[in-house]
Amino acid sequence: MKSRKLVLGGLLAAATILATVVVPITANAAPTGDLIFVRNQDFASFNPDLAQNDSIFIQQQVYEPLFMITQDGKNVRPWLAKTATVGSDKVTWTIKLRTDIKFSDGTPMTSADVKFSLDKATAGDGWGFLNTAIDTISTPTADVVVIKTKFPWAPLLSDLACFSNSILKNNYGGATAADFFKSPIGTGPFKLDHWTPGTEIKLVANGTYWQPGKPYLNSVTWKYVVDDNTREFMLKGGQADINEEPPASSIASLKAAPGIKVGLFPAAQSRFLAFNHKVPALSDVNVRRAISYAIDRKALIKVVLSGNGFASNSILAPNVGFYDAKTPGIQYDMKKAAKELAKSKFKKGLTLEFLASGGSLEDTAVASILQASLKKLGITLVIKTQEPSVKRKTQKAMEYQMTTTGWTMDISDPDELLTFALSPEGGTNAFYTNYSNAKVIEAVKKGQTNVDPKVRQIAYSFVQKQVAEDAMMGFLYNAPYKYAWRSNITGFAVTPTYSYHMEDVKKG
Amino acid sequence: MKSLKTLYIGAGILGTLVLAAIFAPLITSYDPTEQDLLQTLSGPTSAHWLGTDALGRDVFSRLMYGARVDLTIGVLAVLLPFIIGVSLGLMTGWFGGKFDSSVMRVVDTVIAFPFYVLAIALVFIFGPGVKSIVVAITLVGWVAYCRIVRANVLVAKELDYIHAARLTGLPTSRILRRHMLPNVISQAIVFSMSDIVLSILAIVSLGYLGLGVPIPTAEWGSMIQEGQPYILQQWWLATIPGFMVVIVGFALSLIGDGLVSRLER
Amino acid sequence: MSTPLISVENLCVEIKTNRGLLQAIRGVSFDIDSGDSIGIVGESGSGKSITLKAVLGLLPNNAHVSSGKIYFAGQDIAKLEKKARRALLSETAGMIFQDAIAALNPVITIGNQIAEVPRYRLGQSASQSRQTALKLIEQVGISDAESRFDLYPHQLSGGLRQRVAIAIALSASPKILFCDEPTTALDVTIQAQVLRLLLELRRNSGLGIVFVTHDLAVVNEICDEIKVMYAGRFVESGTVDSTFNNPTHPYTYSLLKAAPDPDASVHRLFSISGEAPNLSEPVVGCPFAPRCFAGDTHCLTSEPELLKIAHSESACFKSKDHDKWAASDSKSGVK
Amino acid sequence: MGYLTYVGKRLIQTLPVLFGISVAVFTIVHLIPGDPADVLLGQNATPERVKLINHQLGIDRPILIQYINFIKDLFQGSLGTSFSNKEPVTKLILGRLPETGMLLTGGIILSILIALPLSILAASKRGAMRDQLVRAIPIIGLGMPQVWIGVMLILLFGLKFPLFPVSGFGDTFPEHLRSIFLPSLTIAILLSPILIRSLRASMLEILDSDYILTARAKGISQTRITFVHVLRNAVIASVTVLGINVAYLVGSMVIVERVFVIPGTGSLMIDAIARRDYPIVQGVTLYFALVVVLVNLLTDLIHAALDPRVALK
Repeated sequence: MKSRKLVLGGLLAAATILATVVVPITANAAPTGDLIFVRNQDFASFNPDLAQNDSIFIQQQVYEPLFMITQDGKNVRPWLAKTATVGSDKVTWTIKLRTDIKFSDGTPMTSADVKFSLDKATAGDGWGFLNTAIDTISTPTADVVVIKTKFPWAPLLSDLACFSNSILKNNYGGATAADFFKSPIGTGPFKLDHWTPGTEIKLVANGTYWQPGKPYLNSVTWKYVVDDNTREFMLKGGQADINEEPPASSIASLKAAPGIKVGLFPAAQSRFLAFNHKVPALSDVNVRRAISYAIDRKALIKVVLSGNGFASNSILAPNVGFYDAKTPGIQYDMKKAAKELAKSKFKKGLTLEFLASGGSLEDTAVASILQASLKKLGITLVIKTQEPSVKRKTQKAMEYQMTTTGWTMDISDPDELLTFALSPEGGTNAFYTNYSNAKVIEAVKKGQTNVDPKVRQIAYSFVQKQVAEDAMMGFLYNAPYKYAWRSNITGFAVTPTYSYHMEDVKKG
Repeated sequence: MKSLKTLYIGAGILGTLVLAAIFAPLITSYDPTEQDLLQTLSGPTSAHWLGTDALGRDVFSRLMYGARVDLTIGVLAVLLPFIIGVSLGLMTGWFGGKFDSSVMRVVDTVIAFPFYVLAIALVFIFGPGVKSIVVAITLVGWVAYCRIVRANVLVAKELDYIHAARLTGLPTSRILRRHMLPNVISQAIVFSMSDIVLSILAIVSLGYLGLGVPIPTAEWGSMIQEGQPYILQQWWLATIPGFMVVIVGFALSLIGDGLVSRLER
Repeated sequence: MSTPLISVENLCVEIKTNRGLLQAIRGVSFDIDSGDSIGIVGESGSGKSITLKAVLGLLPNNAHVSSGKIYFAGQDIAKLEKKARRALLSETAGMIFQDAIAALNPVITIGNQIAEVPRYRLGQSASQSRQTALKLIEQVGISDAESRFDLYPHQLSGGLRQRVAIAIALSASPKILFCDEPTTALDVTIQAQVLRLLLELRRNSGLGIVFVTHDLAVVNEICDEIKVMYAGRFVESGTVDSTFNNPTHPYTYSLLKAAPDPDASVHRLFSISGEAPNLSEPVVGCPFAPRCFAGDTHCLTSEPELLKIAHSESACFKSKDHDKWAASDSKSGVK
Repeated sequence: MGYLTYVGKRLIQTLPVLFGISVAVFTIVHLIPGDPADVLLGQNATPERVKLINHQLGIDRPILIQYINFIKDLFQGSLGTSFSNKEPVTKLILGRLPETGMLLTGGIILSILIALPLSILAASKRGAMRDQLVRAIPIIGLGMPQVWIGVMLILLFGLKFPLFPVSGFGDTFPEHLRSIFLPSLTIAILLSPILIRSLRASMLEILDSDYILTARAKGISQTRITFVHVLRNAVIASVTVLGINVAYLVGSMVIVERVFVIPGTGSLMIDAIARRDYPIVQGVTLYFALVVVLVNLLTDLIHAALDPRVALK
């Protein structure tokens, strides 16, 4: 018992020292330079509860959470909070806050703001599920918050590091929710300047930011530019500084282009080939394994990612906490595929249907490559295309046989995906595959409620091995986050859970 | 004599395309959907005359087989609207009154309705593919013909030869068919020629929305759509199918002009 | 006699049609001076209106003057390019057409169309050209000029439209007016008014008139000289009185007989059998021979020249016994 | 009949059209599959969370009630608020009018500037080499995909000879003009062939008519004949053709908007359809309908103004 506390304490102690180091001793240079981001997503809202990729990055420059994910994406470090200690009952967490934090309107952040934000997040329809374990939040003093969980809950700190648990002003600073989200007040390095839906959103430096000397930039503007070619022109023409998600096919030429730097950041993101286990043929593990063996992942990576990515061997991406590199993920091997098929009841003349989303290069590639290789096994693959939203609905209604799906981790803790994808609590019938394996579900539960990392690693390694062997889904590949920027930009980095810190970026 | 020449040149070009489409298996040894993943995005080589696309499929054979889909869609998506539009145009122009104004209100509604929303609804009902594209274009396409023919009928109605035909007591249907139609149909024919090209291009915009012809069918519209991401490096992937559409457009415009001058003579 | 304003010598015109090259005019000559009034008569297709267009350079793209001379103020302008010839002639010659509604621009007011030449060619100011136009409107006998100025062609009657066309032709104060069957499309009463207008213009301002028609009665009323045209050539030319009373060419004679004579009581109307020859094949012999009552084998082999006979000219081998034709008719009971 | 009464009558006539469209788009949008909540929740969408959000958005109520509320809001001049960014739809549409308006007018003006001289050139000598060229070259514009044309223009005039901005709409009016030139040119390359074909055909017809003979007999200058006599009549027939195509264009400018990053109503609609953002789809559809009706009305008014023979009945 004691040893566990020591270990956790040690971890946090190290983190605190790290936090102090983080504060750079640079002169209080005034922020300079206006940075232009171009991306193919349009900002939607400052409401953390329903935020998706289109809005998360921008919210993270305005609001900040108590803890922050580390650059390697494996764990968290204190941010607005100084320390967090869990009591012997393993359910009472005492969190001490930094006292030098101010909101962008100059008012100091206190425990009341933290309680309001976390209670609101837990009640949210969108991301509220992350805080299901939280029971009560109390604020004994202005700089201390005590969280009681319903049962021992290891991923708490990772959950608190999620953008959905960012700290806003207590009861929206007196305004209504709608008005607050039109002109948000956070503790982040930037604050809202103006927003033109469908065109751009501009943030300017927050003068009262608690990290002295930061942000280095005067303003950051995100422009909504759907056409890949146009984004490239804007980057090369100097009308943009950073290009988010250039197409994989242009990476090679961008690397060669003068004055342009390319960043391929490791991503806690994976793509899967989902099987619907309700379909008789796909309920047979040998058929699933045969199909998984028949996926030519190298060719897929070449066509879809122009070589920028690697075949995945586990349901977890490499840079997620408790990822086990030794997981025996099935790789491309037609001989083994034939052997597996031979063991199944469906030797010859099997017909399966692949559901593709219209206009998606990935689906076109997966469908065509799979169709060709399954033909060699005597399996005919029929391709059915649907408009993207229609395809998602068909997939969720489990009216598909095989289709592509994927996941991006929002927190460093694997529990978010494993619960969603494997346990009945996730409410998705195991990622809409109808797969269920009692031992796996039990292991997920164990990993969730045990604070000791060693115990969690054993549980999660078992989960990964079993799911791979059961070929619940065909693991396709892990692709990096792709960014290209002009060479006078420094300090830009993206974490595996798809977030970045604009306060560290400089425009030379 | 002049118009005959243009008609023959146009028909010649279109004829070669149709023949190439029909005899595609003889012209190219590749199956349009056969992939060669070692040879993706290669430029024109001796093996692949026009190179290969992102999935290593032979571009030349996809062009030939694509012609089948596009020419059928182009013709089908124009034939029905032409017939519906011209007959409605004739009747609304000739009878006028309540019938005319109600049809015109329907015309305004159809023109004003965004094509994309209609297309999605149809794709949901019929499922993606050639059928729903043709139906979507038909539901919208007849409107242009109706307006063109109606405008001509309104003008022609006042001319003497129509008054004369009326006096002879001929049944209206005969007057419309024998006297009115040949004189008002020329602009509709000219428009139908460019309309065929517009129908083929509609597939490209539907592809943009994920409603195009389903993969992996070879079809010019989807080839343009699939070629777009590579427009900077492998520019020919999107350009060559576009060029084929231009050739079809050029041939059809020659035929259109030839027909019109034959009709007016 | 001073040289005539316009004199045409041996004019030939070819037209490219999809049935080959058509010899529409095969050597036509005539002179016209201010004050003169010539009628050109013939069946449709004889080339009479093409002659006018050829002289004024208004031939369509597929037709051109193949040979012959057109003297204007003593200088041959036949070889001049159409546009240049038009610019030269437009100061002295105007033209009016049969279908007035088609000859007027439907989207411009009649006042502006009349004022167009004074304003844009004679350089008059807007108000000056408006006054000129108003005066011209009155001159061609259209009442209430001020309110009619801003009307459009489709708002006027046939007769008024023809008067506007005349006003337009007069706007350049020409000395000669070429008329291409201007009254054919009008009913008789309106026709008489327009003809009276032309006569007044000739009398008051010495306007020369070249009047193309198939209606002999109109020529009789308005012209001094007459030229009968058949198959692209003049077959008879002379004063109206002599030709009407004493035709020297069988075609003219038949035309006069065919013209309905209101006061004579006639049981059956005489009509000339057969039709005009197709001018795309070369002409052998006298073109009128197949339909001629006085012709013989000689007429079939060579084409007669236009020669003086009595006090007019005629292109017929049998023209010298023209006075016997009337007698043989009375014998055969046909008047 | 005076202009005002005619315009009034026509506008009243459009009410049933707008009503018909509102019913049509409302039913279609609610019938096609794909939940807005599913899009809002993204990868976290579980069936029961989708139900919660649908309830929050009020789209789980029967369609008829939703339609009645929609009409009630409409009469108060509001088209509802967007599901995704909670902005009032009217503000979103109005925000994009300057861009769409300028792009459309730019496209029309450029296509007229291209079509007029070329068709005059072609009609001046029927069948000549220039006539063939003028008829053949624009077909390339009709055939080639808009994206290709747009990208080529950017490469040529945006990067190689940086005369025009590569993207965006700029802030000041002169910047607007510079930035909409290339996209308008792309639209014109698609629109002008249709205009040329119609203008050339009517010009050839007019050149054969008698009133051109009269004009020539008058000896007035060739330019005046071409512009006053030939063109004024030729334009009449082409106005209707232009009208039909402009109405079609309003809805289909999305590709040009995307390539040149001009936030127009076209891309607003396409984004909304993909996100199943019902209020925006309905609002923009009604906006399209209104624009198309106004364009048709304007075409008829111009047609009547140009051609005195046509009475406004």
